[in-house]
Amino acid sequence: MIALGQFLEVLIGGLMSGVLYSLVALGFVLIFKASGVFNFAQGAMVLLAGLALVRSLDLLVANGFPLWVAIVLGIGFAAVIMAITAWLIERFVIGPLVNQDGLTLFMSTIGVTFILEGAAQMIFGSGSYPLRLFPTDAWFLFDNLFPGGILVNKLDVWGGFIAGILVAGLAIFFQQTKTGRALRAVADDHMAAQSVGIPIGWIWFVVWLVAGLVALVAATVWGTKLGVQFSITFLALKALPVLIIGGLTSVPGAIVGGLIVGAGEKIAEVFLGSYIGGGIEYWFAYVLALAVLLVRPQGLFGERIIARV
Amino acid sequence: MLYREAGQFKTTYAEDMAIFPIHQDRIALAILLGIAFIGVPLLADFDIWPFGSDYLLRAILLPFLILALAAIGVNILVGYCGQISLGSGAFMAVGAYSAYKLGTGVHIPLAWLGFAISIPPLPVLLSILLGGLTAAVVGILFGIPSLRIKGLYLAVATLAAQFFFDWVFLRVAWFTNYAPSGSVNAPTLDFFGLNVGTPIERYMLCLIFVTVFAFLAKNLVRGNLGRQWMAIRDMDIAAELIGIRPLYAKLTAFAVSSFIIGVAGALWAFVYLGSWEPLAFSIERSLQLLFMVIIGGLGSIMGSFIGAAFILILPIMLNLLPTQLGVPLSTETITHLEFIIFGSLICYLLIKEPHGFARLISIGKEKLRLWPFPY
Amino acid sequence: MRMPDTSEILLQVEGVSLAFGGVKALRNVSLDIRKGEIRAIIGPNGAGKTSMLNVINGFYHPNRGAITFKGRTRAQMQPFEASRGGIARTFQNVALFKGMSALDNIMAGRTLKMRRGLLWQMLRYGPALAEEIEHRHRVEEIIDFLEIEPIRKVPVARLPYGLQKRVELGRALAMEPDLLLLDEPMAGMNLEEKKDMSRFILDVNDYYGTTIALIEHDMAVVMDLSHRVVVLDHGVKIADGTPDEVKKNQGVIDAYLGIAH
Amino acid sequence: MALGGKEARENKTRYRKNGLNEEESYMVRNKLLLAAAILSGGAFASPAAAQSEQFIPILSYRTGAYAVNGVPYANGVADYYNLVNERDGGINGVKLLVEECETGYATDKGVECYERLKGKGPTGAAFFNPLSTGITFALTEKTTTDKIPIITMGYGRSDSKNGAVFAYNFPLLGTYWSAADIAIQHIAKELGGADKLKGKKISLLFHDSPYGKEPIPMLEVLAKKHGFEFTPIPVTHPGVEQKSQWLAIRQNRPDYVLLWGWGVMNGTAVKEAAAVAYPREKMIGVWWSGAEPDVTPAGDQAAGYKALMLQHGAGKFPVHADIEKYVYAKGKGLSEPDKVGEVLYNRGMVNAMLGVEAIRKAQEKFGKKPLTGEQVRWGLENLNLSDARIKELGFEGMLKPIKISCSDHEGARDGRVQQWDGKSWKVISDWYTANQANTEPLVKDVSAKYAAEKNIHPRDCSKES
Repeated sequence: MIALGQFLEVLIGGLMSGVLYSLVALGFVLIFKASGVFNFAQGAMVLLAGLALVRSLDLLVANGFPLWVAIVLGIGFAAVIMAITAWLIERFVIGPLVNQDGLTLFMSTIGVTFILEGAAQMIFGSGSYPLRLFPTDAWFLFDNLFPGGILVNKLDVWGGFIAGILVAGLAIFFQQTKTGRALRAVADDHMAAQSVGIPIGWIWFVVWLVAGLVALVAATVWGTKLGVQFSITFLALKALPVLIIGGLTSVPGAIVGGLIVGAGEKIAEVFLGSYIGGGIEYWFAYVLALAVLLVRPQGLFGERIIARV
Repeated sequence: MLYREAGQFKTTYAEDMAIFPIHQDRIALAILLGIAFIGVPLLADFDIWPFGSDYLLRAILLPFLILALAAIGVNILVGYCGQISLGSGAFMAVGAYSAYKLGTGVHIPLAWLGFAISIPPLPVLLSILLGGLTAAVVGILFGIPSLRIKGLYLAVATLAAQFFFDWVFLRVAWFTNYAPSGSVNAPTLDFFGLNVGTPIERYMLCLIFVTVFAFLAKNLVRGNLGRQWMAIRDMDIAAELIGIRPLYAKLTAFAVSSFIIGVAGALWAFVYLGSWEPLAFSIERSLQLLFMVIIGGLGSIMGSFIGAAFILILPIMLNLLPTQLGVPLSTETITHLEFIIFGSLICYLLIKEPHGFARLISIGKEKLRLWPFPY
Repeated sequence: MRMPDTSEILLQVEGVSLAFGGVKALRNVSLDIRKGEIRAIIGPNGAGKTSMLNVINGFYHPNRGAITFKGRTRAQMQPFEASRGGIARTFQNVALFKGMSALDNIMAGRTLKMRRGLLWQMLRYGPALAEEIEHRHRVEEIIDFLEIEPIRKVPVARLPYGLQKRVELGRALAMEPDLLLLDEPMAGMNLEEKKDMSRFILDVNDYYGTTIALIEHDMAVVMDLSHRVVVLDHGVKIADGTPDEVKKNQGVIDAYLGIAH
Repeated sequence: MALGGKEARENKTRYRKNGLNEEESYMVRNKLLLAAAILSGGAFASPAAAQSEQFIPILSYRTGAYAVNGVPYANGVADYYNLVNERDGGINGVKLLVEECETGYATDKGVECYERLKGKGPTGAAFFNPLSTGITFALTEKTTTDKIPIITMGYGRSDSKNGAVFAYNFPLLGTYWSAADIAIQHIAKELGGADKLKGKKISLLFHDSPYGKEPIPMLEVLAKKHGFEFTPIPVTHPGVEQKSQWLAIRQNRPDYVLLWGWGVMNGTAVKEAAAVAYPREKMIGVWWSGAEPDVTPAGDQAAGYKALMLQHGAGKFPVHADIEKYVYAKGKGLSEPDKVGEVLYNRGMVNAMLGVEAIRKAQEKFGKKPLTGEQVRWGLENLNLSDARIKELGFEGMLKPIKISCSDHEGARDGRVQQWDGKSWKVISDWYTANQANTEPLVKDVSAKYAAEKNIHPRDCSKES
């Protein structure tokens, strides 16, 4: 039974870390859906949000605020920072670049990445700042069935829980609110939306803000996992295969993609890695994504591309 | 009045199809090549400023030339054929490591077949070119998905190549001749008995490579194959219906591009770094190259040079500027500022001229042609 | 107007049906195109005209039916087969290569005729240069013919619509096709431009003997230019014959007047 | 710098009197000159004022993924040079001129920094200290050509211990091979004897780069010798995701896990270990995985985690009093004051001190003036710090005597083990000395291979003075 127990453990662990990737991937999807921008800066936004949160939190606690007040104020502060960032990006980068092709927009977000990384570290510091919002120890389930039990990290469970709330929240936002509906209209057709009087600049600001808030949520989880520090930006690269497996435009796709990538790469690493030298999860997700795209060039949940003449 | 083509009549199509049909452009190019091939070595030989130290040669010109070569390769694929690739770093690595293996001797023991494949160490020039060829083969392999996957999806898919090869050269000890650290040293740069060692020799070597390849690439892109690539880029469906085979066009673009990038990778490893590890060809390198072709100008050989110069030199200048001006800033702040300013300039340029410096120059030329009239 | 010399059939489409999901674009349509004629395909919007051209040059693959081209029958065409076999095409919404000059666009049409490999092209010397010049001569003839000499080096994206259509025709002509498919060659043109384009079409048919199949909305033009007309409506062929025959066909009149069926 | 602010400003005032045109032309020229000067880097350097200064470059990384560890180290280095200038007025009156260059832990930027700084000052750079194994590999050949020593204290190429082949490399105080040997010695001691190693499982969780790979051949040798089962487990740069590695460890249950990490990888490893309930007491980090930033993010979960010490640990010693008095009291310190005395800060100081002492040694032979890299190399090779001298320098308790020679560029190979108790590092072991019988064959072997590859004829060390 050891083998089965271990397999289940790796599978569960993989699915859970996949959800954590999805948290980052969700931000990508939102922005791509609404403005066709492939936002490379999502990782840098997670860093910025995390740094704003953890630094204000530390400052408030040091000044004698009770922890819960500090957390509320800290999150509020970070949200304001993300709003300012969203406004600046919309106003000075994405707005002026409207109607450029995807590659140019993509490269501009790499430019934004540089700016955010520089600015975030200049303002908030370039150290490693511990953040402890969630428990990080583990449960050992079914230890009567499997020797040692099946390990489940509490942080992962929190991550999954938060991702669930986030997806539900986004669904409500898109379906029920006026802004959300306007957003979907913009996503379908910029020009048409503009012609019926939807203020496109405002909508894009909202999208970047929402993506910024998703980044903040991701930062609370990942910051607890890693400490808030520069390396958090590398998550962007972890989220990319999740994104294209799921399809660039699909919120559920981001979650499913995350699950596939997480489970796939952990299982591959643990059970195949040792035979070929280890470290294969470094590329496994990408090769998996490539394989998926060969079968479905638009990702699992992406909109089908129909060629016309 | 300097830049006028009036009065320059072409009497044959051959003349009209020359690489620089306008007289003034030819003069400018001749001057540039003169400076590069004769001026720089002379100045460096007599230690005349700014060549008093090796810095300009070794830390600016050498990487500039090699990255410009790589940028030409990337431009063929991305700029001319429209296939976005984020895997250029990997193709550089393939070029570098295959050249390294060929330059130090290949030995593949095939014990179960009862024999071994042994190739003695090849001359450096040959191993660099064969390194490029290996990169071309790998490029073709990773280009096959482009027949189905398009645009940004393809871009992310090419990252598979990037990460896979990062891993291969880290993990498969055979490629590094079982060096304990995984860091390898280039063989001696011996070209037909001539040992290329000093900075100026290295510069000349790279200059020759870049000039030859730029010339060949320019010929390709203005010939039939180049038109096929651009046709695929601009409208692949229409291209297919006029008899262009997407398979052939895309895969030749991948092959030629990867070949040039592979050669650049081998030069980067052998001539610039001398000793390297896979991190030298990481995703950052791929993004840097992509920046070069976009800022320089997609679909322009000259743009590759301008882009390489801009992306390579700008951060160094930004980093040096405060010290030179005597502004008291900490290294940390300077670097953060460098990031912010670099990022802002990138965004500014993309907004101001999404088609890159090459377009700016052609607009400039047009204005010059009309000068002194505004239109 | 010159009538085609032969009644030899160049292309025959038999019982072709094409569906996208639930939408039936073509239903059991048969038609033939004779060598040397100008054949028009007309019909109201959504009749399946463009789909028919797409089937002929292999961009769409029909669900049923057969296509006979130059004596060979197959269930479907492949784009490369079509282009190699001498079918050229222009598009409803100009499908030029926007980043290239007019000259390069037309030169691209010569792709199939150019033989020199990568290495020769890289050197652009000897045979490669000779080939390039030879084809440039041919292309310049077409440029002269279409009267677009002044714009040959202009990127096509900067050209007005009418000229773009002309360049596109030039690109198709550069393929020296046996069968030229024109999808609304005169859409969006003013009278002057339409006259020019009509002249070009007739001249092509006259001088080069190229067989032409065209889709057009302007009835006057269609009736003047074409030898035979086929009428499609909702994916079904409702009439086929000379312009005069078609004009009198009750079904056609109904279809154009929008009478329910 | 020739175009230093003051000179330029004076010129400007002079021109201003002559009206606007010249002002403008001056501006244009100035801009051009500035651009050229920046491009030519050091070419313009060394105005008269700096004639009597010894130039020392610092290659640091205060940004990027490894800044967390790079910052305290760079602060320690810079503060110590500052101390030498402030307290002693330089080395025998020769002031130190220091310039930092940010490498971001990237090899190509490191090479650029090297080229930028190697020619500065009246005599060029005294030595380089890149704090990156990757950059060390890339610079090794260049520094030999340029005759500038490269000090890699506690890191770099392990084979460069052999000074006969690597004349310009100085992996002072201990290479990774020494570190591996010390770690295994400590494990043997905990187990109650080297014979107890037989059949044990020891895993190495390493940063997948030249840095992390260096100890592998040594550990393989030791595994064969002692009969333990050795498993290397790579973690990809930068090491944010280690779940699968730790799930594998949980199933494999190795008796010990050696940690060869840097930056975020260290803290993540400790946290993941806690998550899979792997006992932290059974984890031993190398001396680059044993500083405060590596354990504080994990909080209480890190308690029990052990790491090697590159001789010194955290804490304040007599020299720190001087630093506070001469540097921080004058507001010239770079670090946050409460971080003075942290492990990596102290390591930076030790590193800077050894360089300074090497220059002092070289001055004995070449005179009290700025020295070239080649001369400093001699000083390094003949560096001999006794207990008494170490005490004099205020490093007593941080360092044991060190004596460098042509055949031994390491100079000392001693280490201890420390343990994190949740609040601070506590020394828990006696001194170990790496067993040269284990390391030396590998050093000979690998350095000979390098010499053959590069056509280097090893020096005959018996003939070196």
